[in-house]
Amino acid sequence: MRLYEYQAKNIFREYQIPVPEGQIAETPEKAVEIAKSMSRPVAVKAQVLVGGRGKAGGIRFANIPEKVAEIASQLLGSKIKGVEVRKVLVEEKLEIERELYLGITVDRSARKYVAIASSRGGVDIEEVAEEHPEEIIKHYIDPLLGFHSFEAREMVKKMGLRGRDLILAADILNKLWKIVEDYDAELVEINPLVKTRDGKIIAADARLIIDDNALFRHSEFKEVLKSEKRELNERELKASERGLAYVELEGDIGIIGNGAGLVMATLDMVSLYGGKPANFLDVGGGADPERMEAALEIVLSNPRVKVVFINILGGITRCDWMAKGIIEAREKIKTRVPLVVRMVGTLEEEGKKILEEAGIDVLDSMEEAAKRAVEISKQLAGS
Amino acid sequence: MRLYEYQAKNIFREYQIPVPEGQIAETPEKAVEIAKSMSRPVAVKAQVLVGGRGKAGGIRFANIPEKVAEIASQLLGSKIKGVEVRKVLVEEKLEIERELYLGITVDRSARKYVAIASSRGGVDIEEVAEEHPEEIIKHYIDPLLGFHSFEAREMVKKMGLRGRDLILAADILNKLWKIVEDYDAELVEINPLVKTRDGKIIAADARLIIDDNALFRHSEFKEVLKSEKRELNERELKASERGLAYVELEGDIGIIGNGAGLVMATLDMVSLYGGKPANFLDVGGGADPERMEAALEIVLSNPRVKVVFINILGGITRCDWMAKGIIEAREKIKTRVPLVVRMVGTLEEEGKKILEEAGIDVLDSMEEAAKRAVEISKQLAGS
Amino acid sequence: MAILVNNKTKAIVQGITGTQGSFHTKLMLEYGTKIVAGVTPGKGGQEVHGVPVYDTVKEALSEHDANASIIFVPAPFAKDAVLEGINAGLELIVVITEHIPIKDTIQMVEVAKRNNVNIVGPNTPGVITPGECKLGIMPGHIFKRGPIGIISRSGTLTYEIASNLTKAGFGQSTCLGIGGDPIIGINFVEALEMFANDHETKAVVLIGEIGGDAEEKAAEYIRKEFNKPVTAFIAGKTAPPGKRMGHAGAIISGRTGTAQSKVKALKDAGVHVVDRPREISEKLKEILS
Amino acid sequence: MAILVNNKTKAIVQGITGTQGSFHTKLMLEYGTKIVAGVTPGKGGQEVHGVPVYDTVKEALSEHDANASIIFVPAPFAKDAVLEGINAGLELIVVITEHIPIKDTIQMVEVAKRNNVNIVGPNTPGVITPGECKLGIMPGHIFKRGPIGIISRSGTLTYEIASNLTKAGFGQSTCLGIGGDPIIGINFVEALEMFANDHETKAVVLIGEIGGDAEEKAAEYIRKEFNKPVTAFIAGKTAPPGKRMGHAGAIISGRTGTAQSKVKALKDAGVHVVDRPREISEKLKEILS
Repeated sequence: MRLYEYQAKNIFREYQIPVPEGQIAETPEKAVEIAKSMSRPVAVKAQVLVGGRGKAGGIRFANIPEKVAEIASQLLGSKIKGVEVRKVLVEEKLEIERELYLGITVDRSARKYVAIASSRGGVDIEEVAEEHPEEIIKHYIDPLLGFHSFEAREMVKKMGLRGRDLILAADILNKLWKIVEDYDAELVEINPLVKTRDGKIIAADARLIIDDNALFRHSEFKEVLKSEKRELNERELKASERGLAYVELEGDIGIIGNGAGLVMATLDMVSLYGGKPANFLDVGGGADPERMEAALEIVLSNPRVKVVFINILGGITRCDWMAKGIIEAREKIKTRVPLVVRMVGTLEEEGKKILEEAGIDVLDSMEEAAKRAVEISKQLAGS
Repeated sequence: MRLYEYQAKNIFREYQIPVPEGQIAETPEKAVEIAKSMSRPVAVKAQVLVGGRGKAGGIRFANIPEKVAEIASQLLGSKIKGVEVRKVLVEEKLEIERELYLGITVDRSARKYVAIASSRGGVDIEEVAEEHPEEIIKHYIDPLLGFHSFEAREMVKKMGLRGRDLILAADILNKLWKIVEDYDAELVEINPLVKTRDGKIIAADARLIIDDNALFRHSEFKEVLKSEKRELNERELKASERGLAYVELEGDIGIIGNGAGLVMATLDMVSLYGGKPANFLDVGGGADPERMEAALEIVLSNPRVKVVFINILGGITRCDWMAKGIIEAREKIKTRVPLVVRMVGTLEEEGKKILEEAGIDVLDSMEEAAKRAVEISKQLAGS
Repeated sequence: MAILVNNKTKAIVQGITGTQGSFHTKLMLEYGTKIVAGVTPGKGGQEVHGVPVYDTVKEALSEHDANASIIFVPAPFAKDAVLEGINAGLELIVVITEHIPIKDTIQMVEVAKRNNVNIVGPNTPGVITPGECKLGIMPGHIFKRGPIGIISRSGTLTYEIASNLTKAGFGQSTCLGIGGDPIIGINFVEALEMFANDHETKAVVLIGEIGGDAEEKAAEYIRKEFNKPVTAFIAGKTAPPGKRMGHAGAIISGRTGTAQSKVKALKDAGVHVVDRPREISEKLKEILS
Repeated sequence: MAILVNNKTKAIVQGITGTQGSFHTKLMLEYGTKIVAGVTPGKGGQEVHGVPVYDTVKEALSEHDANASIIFVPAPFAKDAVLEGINAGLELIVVITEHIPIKDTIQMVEVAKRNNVNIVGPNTPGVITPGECKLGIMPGHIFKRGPIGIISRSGTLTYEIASNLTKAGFGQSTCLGIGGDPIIGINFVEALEMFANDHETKAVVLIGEIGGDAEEKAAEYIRKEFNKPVTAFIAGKTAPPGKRMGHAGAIISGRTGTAQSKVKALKDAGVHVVDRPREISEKLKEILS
């Protein structure tokens, strides 16, 4: 679960990590009010969960409250990289002397958390890693011992900080680790960490991703989750409620399968044969008829979908149950959207029989089935 | 810092460790009110920080509220093992089927925390350890890995618990470890952990000692500390404010020294020569004149003190400063209590000179000085 | 030969009394896997499909000889179950459980490493050496014994490919699902090392997917040290960046972890990367003939 | 010979810019101890009594050769300082700091053990090998080189006894304050083992106090394995039970940890336990003549 900048900064405040003074606004009026109460130049920052927000015009500055009104009106309701801006963060504008980078994330190969520091902040850290690898300081965190203050100091020292700056930045890096531990974060990042002209060290931005699998021990995020759900479309919301992994795409061929790898491969086959998938939907292992029914309902409620390709490989999953779910959903929705089903594995014969009795053709090969689905979508597009 | 039973139980509640329903009362009226609101037989338990409270009559039972009034009146204001009872805990009386023991403390030799479980609860666990060592289940906790649920289950299994009891008791043991970690506990103990006739597992008693040295990271105990200070006498309070280690004893020879071991040895020498120390007071390493002055004031404000024996071994501590402190305190208090000073080490000559000019004899040997102090105390007692 | 499991493997099932644990215990027993005991705290004394249940792993091992475990316990308790298995001295632990918090996995994988215990998973279908031992949830009948080693991050996609191979006459030495999570026990490189030392295995099929750099690391290892032929399929070529595709692992962020990057790295290492799953058996025919 | 420190010991001072750190650096230098660098985060580049100060231990060791450290940093940061010293590869760390939380000490002592690093303390006056190296806060002039090893849980009481010994003509090989806290690094038994292997040491003086069972454990070890004569003094015979006497360690609870129990255990092990500190040198005269 990704948190918005302002949510992450609220958590930073709990840990006494210095962040700019500021508040969140959902209307231009509120934005102006905040700016007035601060009576100094401010930054107005669109709250969206996409990278490169700055370059896309999502961060703008204002010296007078009138300008804040103008910027907030423009940002609120606009789209940044396709995502609607519903909130802006109005913050004091920092007088920047230096921009640094601090972050902690998971390194899959090392199977450890890794702390990363760089004296080149304020730019894409992956670019720095490619172009100036010597400017990236990494420290793999011992899974049993954790991250220690002295390790933070060693890293910050390597960034070239000294004196008070060293103490302050190391302290912040330490606190990032506490946040990772306390909140099960997958990523926590400050880019840039700003040294201001008056000598303060402040987290100008804040990125925080919480491990979805750990949310069961973080009831404090219930509200955030709810607000996140408000941003889903109808189909995504329904999938999320039913616990189905559903991602909507731009094409016209609905895809349902069991198992993430198989569904991804199904999308790939469809693309390979020149088709465009409308979605990714994984019913998961050992699904029952109701699950398949819900999956088909969700996919079919997408008006762009011209044909649905269902790819079932029965292992734990029973083909007969999947077939039942398909029939029931079709009867309920009374759809005329053609279905292409590929079904092999556990209770394959029973499943095929159910589908064939209902007039649905079943194929054995996923490649053939993909080809068929693409053909149908093209015919329908041409008609 | 030892917590009262009711304070420990409040912490247990935070961790969802089942404790009996109950509330704290400082007056018999409040006790009756609580009992009435529970409308069932209750236990009235004196809140004192001494062991063996039950045998000393500090835990009593009542079936009707009138009886509660009687018991509470008797307990409140009474002394148990010399300690005044200021609060009673009025709790539901448990229907006991079985009494167990669970605790976690520090094992000095192993240099680890140790979890302890026993199927013989409700009695002195040290007695069980001596008489039925086979009934004591110990597990040393790995300092880096911590204590795991499966280890709690293995211990509880060895206690002979099965089924739901095993799950419930292991869960409680686990939570005790969380309390140790979260609150820097030196000891947390449930004795007895009760299995009730209706199958619940409940912490009937609760003991919790917090590591004094870790209080800097537990601001939540500030209030408890304040209330603890209210129970100190005037001299103990002053010593605590000045950061002096002071323990009041029953004798008439005041003792001041620098270093815990040296002061203890000083007490021992005084006792060896037949004297009775009035206190233990350690001014600590590198004390300044003000500290010595405060120490002497505290010791002299004890009306029982007939003579004061000051034993200074100058290492980091400067003898001249100690001498100055002694002189200043004596002038301020205008005491006639005789002082016996033993002073050797850093700036010994300067210190001796200051004291001798003020008419105070200084000795070189702590044994001789102890003997002298005892002689004076005996003369004064005889006079 | 084969790797990890064989007819000497004696396993316990942790979480045996749950729906999944009980169901798959039955299927594993039917396959011929030696399941000697089950563990579910608080359920000691019961039986599941004739397998005795104990409260703790230690207790189970005091009554039965076992060297492996398969774990079905729910995610919040999975780390503890793994640590219990390690502590009791098991050599191999297969973690079927999905949705385990990453912090827990990092810790349990580290403790396993320090104790020389092999972890398969989490979020894995398990491992099977056809005809000898199935320690997992894969449908047993699609596998046949033979010279092909399979290593996969996926579940059903593996069945797809294994089933194709079996139909095409290519049996398997061992088929290992390494798990779909970002942090896992045995990874591609370690599995390749095992197959390198397994004389029975003549060729390896590697089934990868987007996210992370496990395939790139595998490519590096293959280029430098691995001498048997490798065929690979990478799923997720058409997945849009920044979206999670079911698996916790199947997410692409930025320019790293794309299917393109993985395919290129593998091809550069001499791996036969195919576009369609069914082409794997065709490629193997070329290679092994 | 001697134990732990000698003229080859090169030490850094962690927390060198604080009042205590700076003061004792001066005294140690005056004694002749080789203090090669100091560390205080954020104060790198300064000098204290001519000793260069660095921000981290690693940095100090990259510029100077050192094998030991003495720690004066405040209690909340002491664990971190010790771990930094261990991580940087030091062999001996003397922790002067008092009031370190027990949880921190347990962890730092464990990490030290796993890395074969000797910890002296916490809450110790340190260790001195007269004429060669003083890594501590004890007054140097009261010590003289000779055949007596001293091991003590106390500070000033040790000076008392050492000073008596010196005056009576008994010099010391090494005097080690093991620290007054309940959890410490090197304990009595481990210090006795070191003295057992030190040819210079002809007899050992053991200074104990109430609380814990370190003296009882020492007695057991002496009875079984230690062949040099031991003289002991135990402080706290008249301390009332359940009261803390200054040291975190000096508390008696229940029937364990009393002076009586310790005296008995030591006497049973053949140790000469005296009632008065000054009797130690008298006893040594008997023994060593």
